[in-house]
Amino acid sequence: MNLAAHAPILAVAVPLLGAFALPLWAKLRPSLRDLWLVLVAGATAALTVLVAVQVYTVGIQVYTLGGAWPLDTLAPGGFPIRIVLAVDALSAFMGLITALVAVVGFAYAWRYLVEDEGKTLALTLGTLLWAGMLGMAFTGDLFNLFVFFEVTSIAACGLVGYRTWASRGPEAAFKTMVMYTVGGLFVLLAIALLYGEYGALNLAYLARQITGSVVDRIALALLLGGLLMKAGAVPLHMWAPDAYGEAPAQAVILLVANTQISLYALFRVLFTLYGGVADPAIGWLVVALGTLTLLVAALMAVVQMDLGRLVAFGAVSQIGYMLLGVGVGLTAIAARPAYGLVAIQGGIFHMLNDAVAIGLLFLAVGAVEKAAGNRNLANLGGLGHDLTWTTGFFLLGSLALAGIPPLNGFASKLMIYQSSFLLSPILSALAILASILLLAVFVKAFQGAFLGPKLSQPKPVPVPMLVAMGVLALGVLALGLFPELVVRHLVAPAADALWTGRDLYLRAVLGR
Amino acid sequence: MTADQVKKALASAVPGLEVELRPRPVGVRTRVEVPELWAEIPREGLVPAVAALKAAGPLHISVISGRDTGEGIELLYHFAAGYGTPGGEVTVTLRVTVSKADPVLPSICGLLPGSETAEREKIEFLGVEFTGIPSTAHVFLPDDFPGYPWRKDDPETAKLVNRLVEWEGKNG
Amino acid sequence: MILKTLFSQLFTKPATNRFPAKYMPKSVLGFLGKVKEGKATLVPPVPVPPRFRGKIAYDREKCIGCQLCIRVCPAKVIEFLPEVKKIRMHVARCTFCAQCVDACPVDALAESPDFLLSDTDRSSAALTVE
Amino acid sequence: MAETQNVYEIPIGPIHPALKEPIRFTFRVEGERIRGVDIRAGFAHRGIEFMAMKRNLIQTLYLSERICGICSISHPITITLAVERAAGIEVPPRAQYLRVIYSELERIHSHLLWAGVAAHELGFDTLLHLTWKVREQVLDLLEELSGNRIDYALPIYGGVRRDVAPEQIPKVEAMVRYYRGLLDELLDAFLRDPSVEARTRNVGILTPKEADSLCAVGPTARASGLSKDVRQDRPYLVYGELGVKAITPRDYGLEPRGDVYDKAVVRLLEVAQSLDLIETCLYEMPEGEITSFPKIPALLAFLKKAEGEGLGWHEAPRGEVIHYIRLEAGVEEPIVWKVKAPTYSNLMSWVPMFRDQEVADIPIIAASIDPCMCCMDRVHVVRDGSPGTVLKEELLRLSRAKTDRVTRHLSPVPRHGGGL
Amino acid sequence: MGLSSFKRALWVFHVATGSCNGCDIEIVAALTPRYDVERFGIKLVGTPRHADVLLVTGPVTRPMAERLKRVYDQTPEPKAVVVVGGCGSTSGVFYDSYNVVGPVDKIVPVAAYVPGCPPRPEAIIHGVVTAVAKLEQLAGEKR
Amino acid sequence: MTALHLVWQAAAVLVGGGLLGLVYKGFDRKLAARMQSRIGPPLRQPFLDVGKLLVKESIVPKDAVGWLFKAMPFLAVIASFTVLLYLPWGPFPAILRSGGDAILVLYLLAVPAVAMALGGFASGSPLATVGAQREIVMLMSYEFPLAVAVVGVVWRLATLGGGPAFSLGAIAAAPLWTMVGPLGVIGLAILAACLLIVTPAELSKIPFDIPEAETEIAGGLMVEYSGTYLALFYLADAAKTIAMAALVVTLFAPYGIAGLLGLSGAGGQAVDLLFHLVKIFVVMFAAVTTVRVAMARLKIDQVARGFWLQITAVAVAGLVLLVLDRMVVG
Ligand code: SF4
Ligand code: SF4
Ligand code: SF4
Ligand code: SF4
Ligand code: SF4
Ligand code: SF4
Ligand code: SF4
Ligand code: SF4
Repeated sequence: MNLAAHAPILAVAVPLLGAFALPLWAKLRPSLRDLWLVLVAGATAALTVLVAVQVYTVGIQVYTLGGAWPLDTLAPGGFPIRIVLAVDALSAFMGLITALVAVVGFAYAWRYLVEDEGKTLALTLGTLLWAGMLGMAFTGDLFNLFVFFEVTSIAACGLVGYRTWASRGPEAAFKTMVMYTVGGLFVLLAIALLYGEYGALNLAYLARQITGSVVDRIALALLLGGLLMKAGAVPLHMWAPDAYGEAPAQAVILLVANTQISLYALFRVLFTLYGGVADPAIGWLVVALGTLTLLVAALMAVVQMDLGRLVAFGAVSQIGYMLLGVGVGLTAIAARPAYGLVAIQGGIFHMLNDAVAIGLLFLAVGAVEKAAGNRNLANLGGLGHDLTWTTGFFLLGSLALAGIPPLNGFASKLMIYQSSFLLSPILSALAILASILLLAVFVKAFQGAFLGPKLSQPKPVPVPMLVAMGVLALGVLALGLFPELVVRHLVAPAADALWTGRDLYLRAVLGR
Repeated sequence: MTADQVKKALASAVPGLEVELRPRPVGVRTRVEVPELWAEIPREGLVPAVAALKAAGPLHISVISGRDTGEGIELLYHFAAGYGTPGGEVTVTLRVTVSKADPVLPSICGLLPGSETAEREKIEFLGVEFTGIPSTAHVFLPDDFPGYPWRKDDPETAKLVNRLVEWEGKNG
Repeated sequence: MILKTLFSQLFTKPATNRFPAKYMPKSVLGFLGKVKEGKATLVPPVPVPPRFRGKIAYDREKCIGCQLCIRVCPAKVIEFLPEVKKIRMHVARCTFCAQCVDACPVDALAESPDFLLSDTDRSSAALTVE
Repeated sequence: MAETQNVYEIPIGPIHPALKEPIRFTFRVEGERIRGVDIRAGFAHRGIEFMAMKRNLIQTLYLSERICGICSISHPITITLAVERAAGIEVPPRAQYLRVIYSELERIHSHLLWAGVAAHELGFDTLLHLTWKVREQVLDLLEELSGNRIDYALPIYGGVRRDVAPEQIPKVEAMVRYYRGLLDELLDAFLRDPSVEARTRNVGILTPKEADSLCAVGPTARASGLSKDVRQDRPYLVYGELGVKAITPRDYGLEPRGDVYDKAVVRLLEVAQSLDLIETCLYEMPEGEITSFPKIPALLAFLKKAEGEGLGWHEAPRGEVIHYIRLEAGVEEPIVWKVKAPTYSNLMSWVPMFRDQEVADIPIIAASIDPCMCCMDRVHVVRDGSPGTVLKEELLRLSRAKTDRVTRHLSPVPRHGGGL
Repeated sequence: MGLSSFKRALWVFHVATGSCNGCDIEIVAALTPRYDVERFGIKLVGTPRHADVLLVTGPVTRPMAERLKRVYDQTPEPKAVVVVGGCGSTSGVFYDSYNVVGPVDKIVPVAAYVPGCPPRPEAIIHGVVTAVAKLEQLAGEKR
Repeated sequence: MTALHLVWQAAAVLVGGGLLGLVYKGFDRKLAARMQSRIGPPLRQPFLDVGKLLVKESIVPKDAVGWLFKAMPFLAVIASFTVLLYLPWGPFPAILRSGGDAILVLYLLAVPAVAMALGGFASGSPLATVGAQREIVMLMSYEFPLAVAVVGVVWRLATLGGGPAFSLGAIAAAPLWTMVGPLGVIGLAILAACLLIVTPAELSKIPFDIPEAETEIAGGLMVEYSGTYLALFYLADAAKTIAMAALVVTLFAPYGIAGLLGLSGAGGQAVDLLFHLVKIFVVMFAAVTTVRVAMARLKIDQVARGFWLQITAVAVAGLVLLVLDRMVVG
């Protein structure tokens, strides 16, 4: 069996199956569980990288499970479960993000989670979530997209709510569940509509067929709604701060990646599925939602007193930037491809930057909570005297998130500003404003927690947590210092995949 | 307000009170006499007297002076009755003496909130007490100041005095 | 409008008196040396009026040792020298009220226009009048 | 943060760069608003009344001058009035006029000084420079007349120590002319400047009722519309016949609000009033002696024999000064000397003035009564009594709350806007 | 650089330790147009941390003594104290008070005294110059 | 351009910019003094001040988070000097150029403010904390009008097809005033005015010196800084002043006069550079010196409200005019 050929499906299957085996190992011995996790995570990460390398060097990878050919799914009465994977540069890019986040998260969790507080469950759910995300990124058909969507939903809600002793955990999980379920229903409904119309679920096939009829539009609206809900875009963001606030830190960064995967799915739908019937109005809608998201979330961050919630709003705000970038691309790409492409690249690049920077922040918040015992800004202060590294990481993350050069946030935001202002100068002004607001908020929060006179003696932060944060911090610096390399080699192909690469994708899947 | 009005008010409040008028001539071309009233008043009479003064017209307390007479503590309440009447203010001084054994007076802050600083000052400098004063915190001296500087029988304050004259004692 | 005032002042001579020099010299001692040699000039302070109450001048010869000045001095400036029946003034203590001048029956004391009295030692010879 | 905000205490004082004496405020602050204040003076307390009990009256006179260098005429004049009353000394007419002239010169210098300091508290240093530049003129004249720029050593029991010599009269006239010419520019700079108005209007309000019940004096009371002025109400020297009228914002055509702005109005108009008084006195002043005791030994002997008690009062630039003195025969020292400075009366007016104001307004409100002590600029974190008890966390939290308030102000979303 | 720029950029912090305001207002007057000490690079600052020179006025009352000491300690080296006014130099008229513990040189080392009550602004300038001259002399001796 | 060449030029700009900043500070103080009828310090006073601060003891207070406290002055200096590298200098293009240098400059200008705020926070003193809070609120207040002004100009230029987007070089090369219609001219004028109002705020000068308000919080942010660290902030402020004024000039008055005078070659460049410096000086004099001597300090919420409501409205109005102009003129 050719590993490379099967890598896409293995990348999804290994964590999926690995996750289910985790509790069994844990029953025997926690250390065995940890070993197993290392194996699973290592294998998954390696597989993801392998897929990415293949995609970036060779081209789109198509894989069909349960059939010889993607379109077989059309054949009635065939094998009922048929998983079609179609991995292009964007999918691979997303896969890399999830791998990074998951590996860092697990490393962090090693000493962050407490054994008798559901550590096994958390790790299991995390692995499951990872699997779901990879599935969403790699899948080539709508129904599987929905299935993986649900997998991530369940895993995510579990992660938010498993700490039943935290009074607000289950509540937040419930809230999240409601939103996810509604989102899932939207998506399912859309799929049903499309299936009803075209009798197919394969993305590429549908993309060829799609006419832009009224039903198509309704389906699009439903997809938009469902995926935006999951991505946590304003005004459907209400679950996010609660969820981020209640889930353990390593899970939060997975949740963040999950919102990005949902965005990915949205972009897939918008460009690949509906690319042929693209309508600037949709682009404008995305732009408007993006601007709204980045601004409102930044403003809401201003009033937070809980460090976790504050960072959460920062995270929501970043979703806005991605939407803005890609939305501008969607609007402009037909008329002015050069700018459109920059915009899309900006949006996609920002996903990576966001994952790194906000991930760093969430991990730092987790460290604070671990060390000081709480996250309320009113009760924190002076941690910088002892937690030197965490202090530095939080500051670095804040500055990166706010887009202070030469950190990574700036690189991608700049691309977004540069392109969005052509659509309307006020857009970039607002985007800059939101960044500055975030900067102010984060600096304020930073001082509240870390500076000032020492209030109490915090516990030291375990080394593995510091290492995990250190990796992300290095990412912040590296991505900020050498954005060109990253854009050229990783982001540009991913962005191309959405627009210029659309035909390639269709042909790769459909064979013509 | 005229001196007579004030006198009447005082007399009605404290029956039998002797009020001395000490007219004060002022001016060069047109001499006028500014009325100054002085009265010695028992401490029970203080509050009624102030109330009567207040009822008679706008009342202002300038300050409370005080001294250690040896046997007791004498406080002088300096008021301006008819405050803010052009040319028509009457200066009223009420003299209250309390014994050192029982240096307690009623506070007049209830009637005249502006007297708080003056009363508080007397607490720290003369060691008297006021019943009903809103705050007894020191104004000028540290809270832990050991003595009462204006008392003659206060050894503590004298101990704090440094005679800062560098040449003294060097020569003759 | 204040801007008018400001701009007009921009173009008029400043109200500043340049005592003792326009700017701080590179070396104060050097500057003072130059002044002594006549190579530089010291800008005088704003002139004091005729009866300025500066350092008290003492005419030892006239003094009869009556100690009246000591009685009125509020600041314990004046020390009596009983052996010689003269006084010594510790100028650093002085409030320059010139009450001693008024009190002295024989005009042994007088106001002087001298007011640049700074010193690094408060009981230096310059600040002791005998 | 919840709406049930804690009330914090911030103590402020007592050292600060600009000028004046130290004092300490303890503010009770809720969020960003001041809810109450406690005031501690005494950092500059030198026990002057105590020291006086060990000094003869002439020495005491110069001690009184050093109660405060700004009112270095007011306190000496008041103590001389009290002693003269107690000892039964007549003051020659010319000396009475001269005392008025000196007092009014002091008022001019003091009010200009205040204007500059107030401007400085507002961060408007140019106005500080401008007013203090023109203030030099009156200081020059005072130096000319008294022999010193500050601490004039002019009043003496029984009269004054120095006359206005004929050759000095043109200088006085020149000064009066100078300030008359400048008055409009000064009013312009202070009262018609939008940035000054933005910082002073409706800030630190003292209502007439509060001013009355708290016994406020001087411009502080007059800015609230109370027509109170010792010179007008309780004549002394020759003020009775000079027809002094208390100045309120009404004289500027404004309904008094008792805010900082009104206090500036009153003080600036009083400069003009003082100019008029000086001019009148200069021309009406009769020739004659300037003191009833030209010889100091005679004065000392007389005072030693004197017996009695007396009050002296005076409208200092900041308001009513009153001294009580008691003399006994055969004793050179005063038996009792009680000094009441205007700030003493105005201290309590701060309480309503600070209430519900913002922390940023503290300096200008404190300065508005022209205190002789106002160390608010250094936030001094000391709990009552025990210097050094650090309450920094509280202050930190407070300042955070402040930012929150300001930003919340800006933010269109309610707090906890994230609820489902 | 050293002393040469140090003395031409003196930043001063004013500490009132129970003065009568006389000296304090003359210090402010020294800043204003007639005297304008900014000519010499002298600047009044709001915190002892920025200060090179402490201008101390007043006879040092009991509560201010400890604070004066603290301000002195907070001031970074090199620094100099200039006492403005007779009462700060010697306690002046306040020589027998229960609340005065001065004069200033009892609490912190003093580089120059400016007698006067209050000294004219020019005398204050002269005082600062005297302090500078003293520094120069010391530096010269060291060399 | 060789790397060596680049280094040489960068060094020239950095050193020149720093010196120039101090010289301008000297002028600022001198002229302010003259307006206040004083002689004022000698022009070289800022140099003396910095020299003095460098020989002073640099204290790190007990309550401070030491490394942050020490690092922030350096960050402020680096950021404000980096701005200088991205600005065109009259006839000479910027040393560093990249597509988005206008935005980069916007951000870099915010960095010293953030550094100061962080330094203030890190010093652990309540006064500094209050000052830093105020600095942050200020930053939030003025940044939007600033962004609108810069973005507006850049956008209009891009719509007219001038050069790469967000490039200061392109803006400097193509003064907009003559390219837009009458509406555009009004819009530009409004944006220029907004930028002039933002300038003193960005530089924390009166009436916006709230974070340092000496009479309120005794130096605020800077209370605990001394010696070398203070000198670094001082330098950063000097460089930032230049940078801000140069930004205004570049955006709104990038004209040279060599052409008018019929000069070319090295002489023309020299004249233009000089003229550029003069323009910077004029901006600084108008927006910083004059304003700071003619106004009282405002309160933080007055400033916040003013910028968020009035100034933002005005700036947006200017932008709208530019947009309208685009519709009319194309
Ligand atoms: S001038 Fe005054 S203080 Fe000085 S010695 Fe004479 S009496 Fe004493
Ligand atoms: S008063 Fe005159 S004569 Fe008498 S001791 Fe003094 S100086 Fe000598
Ligand atoms: S006047 Fe009275 S209260 Fe004031 S300092 Fe002197 S003794 Fe103290
Ligand atoms: S405020 Fe005035 S009266 Fe009170 S201590 Fe100071 S100088 Fe004396
Ligand atoms: S009111 Fe103030 S300035 Fe006037 S004498 Fe009293 S303490 Fe001095
Ligand atoms: S109150 Fe302010 S101005 Fe007055 S002495 Fe204190 S610090 Fe200085
Ligand atoms: S330590 Fe206290 S007394 Fe000293 S300057 Fe600071 S705030 Fe003032
Ligand atoms: S030296 Fe004189 S003027 Fe100066 S503070 Fe002391 S008493 Fe006042």
